[in-house]
Amino acid sequence: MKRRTLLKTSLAASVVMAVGSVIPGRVMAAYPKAAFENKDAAGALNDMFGTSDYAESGDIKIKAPEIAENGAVVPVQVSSSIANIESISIVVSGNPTPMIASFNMHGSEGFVSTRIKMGKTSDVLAVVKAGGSLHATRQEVKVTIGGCGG
Amino acid sequence: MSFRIITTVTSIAILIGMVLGTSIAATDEEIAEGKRIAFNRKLGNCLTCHMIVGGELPGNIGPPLIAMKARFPDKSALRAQIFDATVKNPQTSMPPFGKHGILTDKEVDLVTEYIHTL
Amino acid sequence: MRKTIYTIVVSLITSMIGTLALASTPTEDLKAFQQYYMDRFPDTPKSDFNNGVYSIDAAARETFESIEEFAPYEIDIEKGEELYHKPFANGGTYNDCFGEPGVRHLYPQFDSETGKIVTLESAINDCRKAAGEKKLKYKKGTIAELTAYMAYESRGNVFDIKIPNDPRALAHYNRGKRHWYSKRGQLNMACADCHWTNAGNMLRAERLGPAFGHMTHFPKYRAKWGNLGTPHRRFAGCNSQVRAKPFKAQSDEYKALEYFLTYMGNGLEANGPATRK
Amino acid sequence: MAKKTKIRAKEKDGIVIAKVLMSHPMETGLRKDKKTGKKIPAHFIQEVIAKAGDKTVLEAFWAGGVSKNPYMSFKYKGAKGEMLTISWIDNQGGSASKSAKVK
Repeated sequence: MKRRTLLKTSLAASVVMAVGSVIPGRVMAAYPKAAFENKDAAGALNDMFGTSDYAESGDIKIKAPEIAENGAVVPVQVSSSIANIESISIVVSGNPTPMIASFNMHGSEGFVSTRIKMGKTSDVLAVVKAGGSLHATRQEVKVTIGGCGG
Repeated sequence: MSFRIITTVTSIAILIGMVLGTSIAATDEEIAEGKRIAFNRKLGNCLTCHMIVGGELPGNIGPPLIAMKARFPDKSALRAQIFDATVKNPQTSMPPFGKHGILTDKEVDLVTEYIHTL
Repeated sequence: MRKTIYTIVVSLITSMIGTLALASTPTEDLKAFQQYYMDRFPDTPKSDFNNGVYSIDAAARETFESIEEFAPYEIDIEKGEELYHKPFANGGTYNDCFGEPGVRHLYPQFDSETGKIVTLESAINDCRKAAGEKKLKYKKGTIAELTAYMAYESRGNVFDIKIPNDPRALAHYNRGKRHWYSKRGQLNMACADCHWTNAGNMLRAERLGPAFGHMTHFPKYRAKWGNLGTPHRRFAGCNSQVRAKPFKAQSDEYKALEYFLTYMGNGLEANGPATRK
Repeated sequence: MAKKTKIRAKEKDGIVIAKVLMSHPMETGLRKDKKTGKKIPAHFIQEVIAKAGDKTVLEAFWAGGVSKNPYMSFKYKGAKGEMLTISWIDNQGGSASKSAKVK
């Protein structure tokens, strides 16, 4: 336990140094560690946004396979026509730590695409923060169990 | 063959502390255990090839496991098929679960009991 | 914990499966082999079989295409390009052996001097050996980065593997063919059980791919591996999955299997590297 | 191990579509080594920053749930010939930066 704490501190220090060298003059938000380590989807949203309340929105589209051939690489694309999007987050409730990625949009178009890991069949939740409130939509992705026995 | 079933079932019955009557009908526990083995990916892994009610995303290599009592009025014929399907059809894709020791004789018995209920 | 028991017994049923009896010639085999898959999947154009299972599964193809749009192996191609052109200690390069990098579609070859099968991977190590360099491991890593670049440079070229009328070449071919059709392992399954008899069927939620086109896209990046692998890495994986003892990468057995299976895909375009599940 | 990043950025009608591929193991810290049975330490990209010229156009925070050799795509208002710079840092202090011209 003690060793872990030490390790974490030294890692944090090196991260800060690395940021300083790679991204000069960076004035960005801090890494939302608690949200990414929370084992509960609502908890993670709460850590990230201070609330886990969101409005279901038809203006957010998720493109993801209905059945994932392999949970190690699941393409997920989120697009939204909502105005002034601050961030788009991807949350997988069935994963050990549901918060996967959060994109601060800095004025970019309401579109992100990435590839994520899914441990088992679960909903993919796309959360859009705009105008200070949360909007979300979800899609189930079935993760297949490999056919051949282990 | 039937002697083996009787001895195996008897020993299981003793193990789990149950009193076996003259009938060799499987207990609920045995059927549940058979189901566990049938669904387990490292053991029976039946769902890989067969549809079984209650099993998610089954394969379709083999026939759906339904109406098994009608298809196998004689339970020992079902057991023989699970034990070594190559006897009936040398080209079958079904692994010889008993003959190749994929399952123990006891496990083949339990899976047979479970499949026969479907 | 159950110990996996490797059954070495191979039950050989030569008369099994379809029209491919061992007595037929490679040309006859090829025709019957390709026709079988074209009949089975009439909606798939012949030239599309090099996309493996994605040639017959529209839903899975969407994911495949989404990943292929910017595939993880593109980084490996870049690494492979650097490796390929980096001179050896003696000043030589791979080009001295291969002439040009785009030669994926020309392998495996029968070498009439030695009577052996030369795969792209074995040719790379022969090239290194001749230059005084250390041999590379055969299943993944550097060798797959090199072949990823070479395969990429070969894209669009058509496979035309030759089986010369030489008893030694035919022996390799027949050995590979026998391997493919023979049941093996504790699960008693042949390559053909899944990829011939049951091609297109579902193994749980996984669709079994047709074998026509199995060899066009190596090295492949499997999501399961998280990196690139050579043909023999895949063969070993298949053998292990039926709980048979795998052969060694670049063993005569796997070289023969690669020779047979690549020949069966003659006429298809090289399209490696590619991603698979 | 070389840290490679590949960028493709194309402009159409004033919108740049950026596609980025990064070479990274993205270990969650939950996976066990098959041979030793020991947990593989967490090693994943935590933050990615995209800049068009000097302007930040996207900032991504990630956990180990993003796939190995991560891919991301996004769209922003931009022009041909501009530079797009992608920089990342991981939880072990590793980092990389790569620029490409918008086509």
